[in-house]
Amino acid sequence: MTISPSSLDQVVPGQGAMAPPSAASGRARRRRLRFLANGKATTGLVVLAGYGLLAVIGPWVAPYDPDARSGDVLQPPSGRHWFGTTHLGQDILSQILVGARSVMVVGLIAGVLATLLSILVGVTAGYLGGAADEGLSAVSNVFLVIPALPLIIIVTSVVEQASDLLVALIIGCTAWAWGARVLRAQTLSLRRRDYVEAARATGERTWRIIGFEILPNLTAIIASGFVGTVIFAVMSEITLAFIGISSVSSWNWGTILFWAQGQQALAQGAWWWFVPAGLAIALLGTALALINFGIDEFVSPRLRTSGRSRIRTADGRTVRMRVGFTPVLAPTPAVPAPRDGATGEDETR
Amino acid sequence: MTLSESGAAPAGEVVLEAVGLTKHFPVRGRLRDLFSRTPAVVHAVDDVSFALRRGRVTALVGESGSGKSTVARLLAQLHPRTAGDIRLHGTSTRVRGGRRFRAYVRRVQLILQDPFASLNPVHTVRHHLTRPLRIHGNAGRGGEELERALTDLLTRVNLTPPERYLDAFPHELSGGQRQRVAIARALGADPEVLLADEPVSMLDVSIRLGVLNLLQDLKQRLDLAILYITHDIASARYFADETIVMYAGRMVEGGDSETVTQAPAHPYTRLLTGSAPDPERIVGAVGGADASRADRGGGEPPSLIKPPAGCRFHPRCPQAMRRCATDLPPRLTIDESGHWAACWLFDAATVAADPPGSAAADTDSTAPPALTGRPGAGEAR
Amino acid sequence: GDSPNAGKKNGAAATVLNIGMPNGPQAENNNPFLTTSAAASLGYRWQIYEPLMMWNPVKPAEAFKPWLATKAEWSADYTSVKVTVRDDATWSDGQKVTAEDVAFTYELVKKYPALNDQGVPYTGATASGNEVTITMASPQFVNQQKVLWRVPIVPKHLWEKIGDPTTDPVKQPVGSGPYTLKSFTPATTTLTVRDKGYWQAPPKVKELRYTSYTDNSAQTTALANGESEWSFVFIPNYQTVFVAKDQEHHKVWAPAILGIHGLYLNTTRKPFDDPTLRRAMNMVIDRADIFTTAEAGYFHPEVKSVTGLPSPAGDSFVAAEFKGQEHKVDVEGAKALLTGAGYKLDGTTLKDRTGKAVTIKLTDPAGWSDYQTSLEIVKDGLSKIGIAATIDKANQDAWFRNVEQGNFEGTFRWTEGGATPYDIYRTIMDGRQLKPIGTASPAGNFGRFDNKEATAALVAYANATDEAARTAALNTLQKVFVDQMPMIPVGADNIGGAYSTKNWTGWPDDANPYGALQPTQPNALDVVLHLEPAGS
Amino acid sequence: MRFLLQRTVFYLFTAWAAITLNFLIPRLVPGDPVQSLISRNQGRISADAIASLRVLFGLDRDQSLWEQYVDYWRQILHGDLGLSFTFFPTPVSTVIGDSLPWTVGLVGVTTIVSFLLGTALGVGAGWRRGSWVDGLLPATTFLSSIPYFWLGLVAIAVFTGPGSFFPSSGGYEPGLVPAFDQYFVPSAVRHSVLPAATILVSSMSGWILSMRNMMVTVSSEDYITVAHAKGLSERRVALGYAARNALLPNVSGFALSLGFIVGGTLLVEIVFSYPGLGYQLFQAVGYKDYPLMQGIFLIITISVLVANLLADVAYLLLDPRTRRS
Amino acid sequence: MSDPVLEIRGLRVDYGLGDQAVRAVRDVDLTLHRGEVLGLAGESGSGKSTLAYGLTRLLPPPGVVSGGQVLHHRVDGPPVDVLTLTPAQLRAYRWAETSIVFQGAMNSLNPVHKVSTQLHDVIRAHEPDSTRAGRRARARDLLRLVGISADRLDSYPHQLSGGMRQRVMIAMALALEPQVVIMDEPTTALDVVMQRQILGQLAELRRKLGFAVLFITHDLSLLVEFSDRIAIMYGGRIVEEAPAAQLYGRALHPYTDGLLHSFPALHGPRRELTGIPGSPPDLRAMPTGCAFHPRCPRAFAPCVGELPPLGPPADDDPRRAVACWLHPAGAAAPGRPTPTDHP
Ligand SMILES: Nc1ncnc2c1ncn2[C@@H]1O[C@H](COP(=O)(O)OP(=O)(O)OP(=O)(O)O)[C@@H](O)[C@H]1O
Ligand SMILES: Nc1ncnc2c1ncn2[C@@H]1O[C@H](COP(=O)(O)OP(=O)(O)OP(=O)(O)O)[C@@H](O)[C@H]1O
Ligand SMILES: [Mg+2]
Ligand SMILES: [Mg+2]
Ligand code: NI
Repeated sequence: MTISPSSLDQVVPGQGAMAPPSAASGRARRRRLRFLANGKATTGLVVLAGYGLLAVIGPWVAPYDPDARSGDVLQPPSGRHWFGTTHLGQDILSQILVGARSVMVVGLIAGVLATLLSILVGVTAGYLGGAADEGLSAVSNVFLVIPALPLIIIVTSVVEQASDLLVALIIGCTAWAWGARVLRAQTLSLRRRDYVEAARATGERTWRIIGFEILPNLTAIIASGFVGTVIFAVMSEITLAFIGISSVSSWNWGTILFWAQGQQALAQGAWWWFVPAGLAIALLGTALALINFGIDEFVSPRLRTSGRSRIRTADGRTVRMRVGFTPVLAPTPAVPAPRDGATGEDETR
Repeated sequence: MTLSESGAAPAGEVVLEAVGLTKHFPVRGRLRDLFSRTPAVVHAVDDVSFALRRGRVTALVGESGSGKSTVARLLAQLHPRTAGDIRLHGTSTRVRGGRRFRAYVRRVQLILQDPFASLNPVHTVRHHLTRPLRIHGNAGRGGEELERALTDLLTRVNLTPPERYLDAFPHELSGGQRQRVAIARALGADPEVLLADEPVSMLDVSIRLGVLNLLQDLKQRLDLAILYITHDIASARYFADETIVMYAGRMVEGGDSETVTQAPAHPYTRLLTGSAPDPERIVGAVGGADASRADRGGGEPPSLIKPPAGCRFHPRCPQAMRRCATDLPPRLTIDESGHWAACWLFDAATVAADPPGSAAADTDSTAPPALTGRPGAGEAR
Repeated sequence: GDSPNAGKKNGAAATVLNIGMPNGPQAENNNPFLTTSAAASLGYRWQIYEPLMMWNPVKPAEAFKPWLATKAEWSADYTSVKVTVRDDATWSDGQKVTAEDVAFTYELVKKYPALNDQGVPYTGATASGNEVTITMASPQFVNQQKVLWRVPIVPKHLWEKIGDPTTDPVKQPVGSGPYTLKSFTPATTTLTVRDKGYWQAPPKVKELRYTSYTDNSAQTTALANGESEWSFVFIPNYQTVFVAKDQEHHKVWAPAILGIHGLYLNTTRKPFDDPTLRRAMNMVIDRADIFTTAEAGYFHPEVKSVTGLPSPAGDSFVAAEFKGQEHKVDVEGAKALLTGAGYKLDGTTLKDRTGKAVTIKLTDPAGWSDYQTSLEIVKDGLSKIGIAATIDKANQDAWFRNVEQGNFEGTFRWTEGGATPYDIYRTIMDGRQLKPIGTASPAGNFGRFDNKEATAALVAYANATDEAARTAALNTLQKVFVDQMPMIPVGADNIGGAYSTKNWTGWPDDANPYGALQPTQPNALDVVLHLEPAGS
Repeated sequence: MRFLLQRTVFYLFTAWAAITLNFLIPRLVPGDPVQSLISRNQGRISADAIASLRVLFGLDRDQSLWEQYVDYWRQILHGDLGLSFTFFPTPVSTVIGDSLPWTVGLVGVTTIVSFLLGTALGVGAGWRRGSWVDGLLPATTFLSSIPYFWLGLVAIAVFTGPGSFFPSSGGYEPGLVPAFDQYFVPSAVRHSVLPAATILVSSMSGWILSMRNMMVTVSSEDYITVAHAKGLSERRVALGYAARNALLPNVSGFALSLGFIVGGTLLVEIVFSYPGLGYQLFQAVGYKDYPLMQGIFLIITISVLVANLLADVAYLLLDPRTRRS
Repeated sequence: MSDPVLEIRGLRVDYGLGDQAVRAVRDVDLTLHRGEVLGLAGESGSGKSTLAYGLTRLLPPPGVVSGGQVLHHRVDGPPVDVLTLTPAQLRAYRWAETSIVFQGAMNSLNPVHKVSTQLHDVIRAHEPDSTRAGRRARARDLLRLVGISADRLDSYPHQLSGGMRQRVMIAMALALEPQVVIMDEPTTALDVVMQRQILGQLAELRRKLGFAVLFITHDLSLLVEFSDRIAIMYGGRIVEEAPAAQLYGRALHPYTDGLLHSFPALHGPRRELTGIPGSPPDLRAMPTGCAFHPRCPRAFAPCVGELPPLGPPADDDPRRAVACWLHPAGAAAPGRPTPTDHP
């Protein structure tokens, strides 16, 4: 047993330390909470929660009806209209607030759907192997090959009235292939793991093996896949609205940008029309990416920043934790005359 | 803790039997293999036959990659076999999944080789032990009975107090503890046969002894049939009733443990016993390691994709005869106790026709330069 | 060096005119008959190929100006026209333009329906001497410009060798116009002026550069920073975005033509089958607001006349009884009208005679932002008389299908345009196009307006042989339109453009509206011929 | 080799399925190219013209879906992609040929640069965790979360304008003819700077992140510790050992992204009016230009598949372990 | 006894910092003499590997060396303290003076580089002016030294068997003829035949080249056979140290004694195996006094309260050392005042 377990595909919680079993439950709890100790993840979660809140209460807190026209045409941000107004005098803040729901709904539904599909296809293919694998891999390859955005454009144009839900479904149905591929590869490597074999030898049923032995070990990949799909879905929805394709009647941030672009807001100098929606999207994306960091570092012990990477030693030096050059903390005493044999220093610490 | 003498245990009823068991793994060929007729395979296990009896421990020893684990997995029906038969109480079984597979694994349980890999890192000990109990209907009714069954299992493998371990995750356990959880899991199914694949290879000697004592105890109390796979021949001597030696996918020698380890017949077994570290040998010798003791390894293990014809050991065998290179030696009985070896040396006619060692490889050219040979260390005893 | 780009400096003033269109990358195709060709899409086909006569859509009632033909004489029933081909024109390869060429061109269009992009039912064209007689299956009074102004005349000696003129990209176009093709790239087409042989005084512009920008905003940016000197594109807030960038030189001129945009109402849906309700709705829709807010104050010139005819193009057609009658927003009047007709305004909700609240679903494709804005304004207006409108941002294909099949309540859409108001009224009221709901009527009457009088008047107008009959028919049409309001007119199509006088002057404008200012119209040739270097 | 054969069959099957889908999907869409043409020219194409256009596009022939499918395959096998509707009668191959070089030039170069730069930064960030390069990560994540088009539009608003070095649109200066000369090349380069920067900024962080994670993972491998133990120079350990191995998983991602180059970065091309394939695809979808759509889909399909194959081969070459029999 | 080549004094190695730290190696003193094989054995998790990594400063985070000295005595020149070297000095020191063979050869060799590349790398790093041809010749010699034919130079690690890989690692460890070779369980994954083959070669090479070996394993029988001296670790400390034969003949520390009674012997009469009762100590919450006392069959009062120092037992061979109150050192005796605490 060496102390650095190593294999590329090992994304499972660490092993190596033989901690006292008595602390087991406490450690497990800590392990769960560790996710929150990660600053990046917490930031991401807080921001995401903010967006979630907006999605729920946005329409109520919006100061104006986002459609309502007013006399303040194309006004820069002011006390009355924090984010300014459109060429019709609509309040942009209200549009952003009201639009959050659609964005969140589409993002989450598409994310969930795509994740489920990718698990279904990828894990099944990877676990079953053989003809089923070849078939399912081919299907996901085909979906991978078809350019997603044009496909979404085409499919949304088939239906007359694309609701948020439908857009989410379409995005979800087209965005799973990559995840399925990754999951398949990972499942393939998990499938021959000894603990899966052991579960089989215990007599577990196939679905239980997939659901309880393999899936939990794919959490990191699934979670980051989910986050990735949500970002993709949000971007797709916004893009569809921006290029004027989707027939979603409700407000979303893409719609705002569509109007801004149609009215050439930037050329008109109406930066306030563009900037809030863009920043809202970027912030949402960043929040999701930060959560992604957190998940990675949470599940993969190697990515975890182990405490501080710089440490201050007793004599005031700063040393860095790094592979290959273990830091020496205590000041080394002056070199005593070399002696043969061992001495019995019996300090207790 | 004592490891009792066990050589005298009566031969029980045959529970599980391997007959001509063969496993070939297909391998990805190279460019040139495309044009050859036969697809390349690893001859992991060829024509292996033995029986596991109630209340007896059978040890399987041999070099790395000789197919020991594969035999265990075949017996547990984790791999489909290429040829041969597995008989449970005399009836041939071939199950791939489903109800019949579960019925089979209830009776035959496998402990996998690597205790660090065979427990799912995301599950607690409780989960690992509850599953076999539930699957095989030993969980009883209600939470209380289950709890009792769990406590019982842990107590049986000496993980006490049980509540300290029930909710631990595998990474919170030491190697020995993990191994014992794996054993407890196998016992949860209440099997008749235990296939234990190198259950102690990674542990230090004291922990190792604890695990072996546990198995010994189970064998005696529950009348289990145990297959004990190991590299540690000395432990096979102490722990197993019967020992089988494998080399390059084939069985080369078998018999009573004490006989096989103390009077090895097959040249490979002699090499093996001769190579095993033995402190008794040097005690009293002029301190330090004696390089001249290093036994000749006789080159590299053979390729299992293109195994040598005849006896698979012949390219390394110091006593090889011409026949060894062409004819596969059958099991040749050595004495009435059931000791046998698959080696032409024990065929009187062959030895008469062709003196042993006449076809042996030129050891000096294959052996590393710095070594001097000490052939057949085992013979001396 | 010998590179094609050698010596090419952008902005070498007074020799080059930069024309832009927001049409995306082009493929090399100079076939003047194909709407899909780069030549048509960017409009340079008219700089190479010329029509027989020049017509001014800004003043549609004006006489045609002779061009390749010196004279055109229609038969009384407008089923044939005899044109006299000018004898001093030559093709750019030096050959003379003859009546044979003209007859060949019309025969070509007749022979290949795919080339007949105006859909005129030609029956033949025969040349004799310098005269050509073109015959048509039906009276073409309303389509005169399609026959004389819209057909590019091509040289017979080259085109008779073309195997399939419907798929030939005509890589080396030879026409009678003042320019020849110099180079083509997907983004830019360059034409240079012919060195000799043009039948008029050659244009001052030595080189025309047609650049195709990918979209409106790119085109607008190019206009604003002077990269483009002439284009036709919708510029929101054009004062700020374009004109203000160079107050002195940047100009926009957007004259109306006889083609309008407005709110079609489905006259089969209750309660919109009631003309009173439709008239009341008309009274509350603020056309001026739509003009300034949705159309940036220029793009779809406001239709002021109650008859739906734009000004000034349609002025001469307005019936005496409606002369000077302009649309005004009149909420109180509308309320009175409705109350008088049995409607009840219940607080903020209008109830029809059966007591049902009047609501309307307005629909237009999501991407058409000016229409969408217009709908917002319509919605606002309707709410003033208690009609709750919802706006549906439809998918474009679905919208097309639904409008043609009559599956809508209200929608903003255009009418066809032409030389007379006939096309406008035909699109709105033609009983011949009346199809049941669910069956497509691509050519018009989307609102399923069923009025015998109007249909009869349309037939009479197209087939009349004298001016009096036409006037009578047109007056009937206007009266039916005003009474029934099957569609609420809002703005007219414009045939103008944005341009810069920095390097070139002489553009048509209100003071001198000698032609349309769209680079893709045949008038573009006339415009280029009018241009003078600035400051000269 | 059986492996290669198997892969080939697999790829052929995928190609068949994808091409068939490419054929089917556009046909499921309501509306037709004529209508789209009319809507593009609101009111300026008369209803009478519809008939002529239908004849022109050959839509008047009544063919069953199956006949069309057979025709389609016949055409593909003859290397004929048909005639584009939007640019009728220009062959689809010409349209693609006109725009492909632009996309490959812009997106190809930026993809490669983005990969190289991102990987280099990722190596730095992963090797020295907690250093300034590592600190860059949240910032790059933020940049990559901004929609392409928004970044592009803002870039246009901020950086272009009269007298600016950066042109706001197009692939080269109007009036120039594509040629390798001292007028055209600098112009093309100048026009590509902003779009390229946009793509670079938004795509690089992906590479940084994955490379960093791989570096961190690989850094704890035993052979890295051994490399340190051997006293190799920092550079050699970081590049020859850690980065070399960490690169492997990224290679297939890179190969795949090369395949997606052809699809272009649609929105960047739209925003910058860049004459590339992505823009054409967008137009084709909008105008129901089936032949062009199918043609572009075909090119994308083939290039993704080829890239996939390349990824397999590259892996085979770079990772000796997969070369094993 | 010959000169010391590596002197470890009071080495302390922790995982983590502050209260969370696991003190895996505690005040270890150990001396490796020129040319000897020093075996290190002990319980799983007693800190053997940590010691090996710590003294070469190769411990990955969160490992830190929290104190002590590792003195390396050069053949010429003054001793250096490895713990004070700068990274650059450390790089130059490593491999040239001390090389390491780890347990998993598969993981120790970079899978994507050829064996030759990896051999060349190490030579070039320390001898920048060596020529290509020179390096190649040296690499050939090295492989031949460990009994691998030179045509395997251009193989990738995965093309070699486990035993060959392990021998390649040994060849690489000897490439610069270092004074000290540290081996952490180099043969655990191999079968006994292969193990003997490799150790035989190693012994031969040591005789030729004269390097010293720190050999870590838990296979006691192997250790007894192969090493000159043996040190036994328990709970992060060395508890006993003695010449191999003496240790095997008579263990002083009860833990060592337990170990020796835990492994079965292949040859000779069957004997009783007694094992060690109880379970390993928790490094975060070590028992007071002698860490072994809760499991010790012979524990008595002082064992609970005070840590026994490691030293030559008063009543025995001075070459031995043991930390047990049963065998008090010459100077030390139970009841000695408590020593000073670390800050
Ligand atoms: N799934 C598999 N596919 C291909 N080859 C395999 C597979 N499993 C085992 N082998 C090969 O079969 C041979 C026997 O392997 P096995 O694991 O049974 O050996 P072993 O005797 O258990 O070795 P060890 O003592 O090292 O555990 C080896 O050459 C191995 O590479
Ligand atoms: N990253 C870590 N964090 C905390 N504790 C650790 C870590 N790595 C190792 N340890 C602990 O340090 C102690 C010493 O480990 P080490 O690997 O040195 O033991 P060892 O003597 O080599 O054991 P083995 O014989 O099993 O290899 C162990 O108890 C282990 O639990
Ligand atoms: Mg095994
Ligand atoms: Mg260790
Ligand atoms: Ni319009």
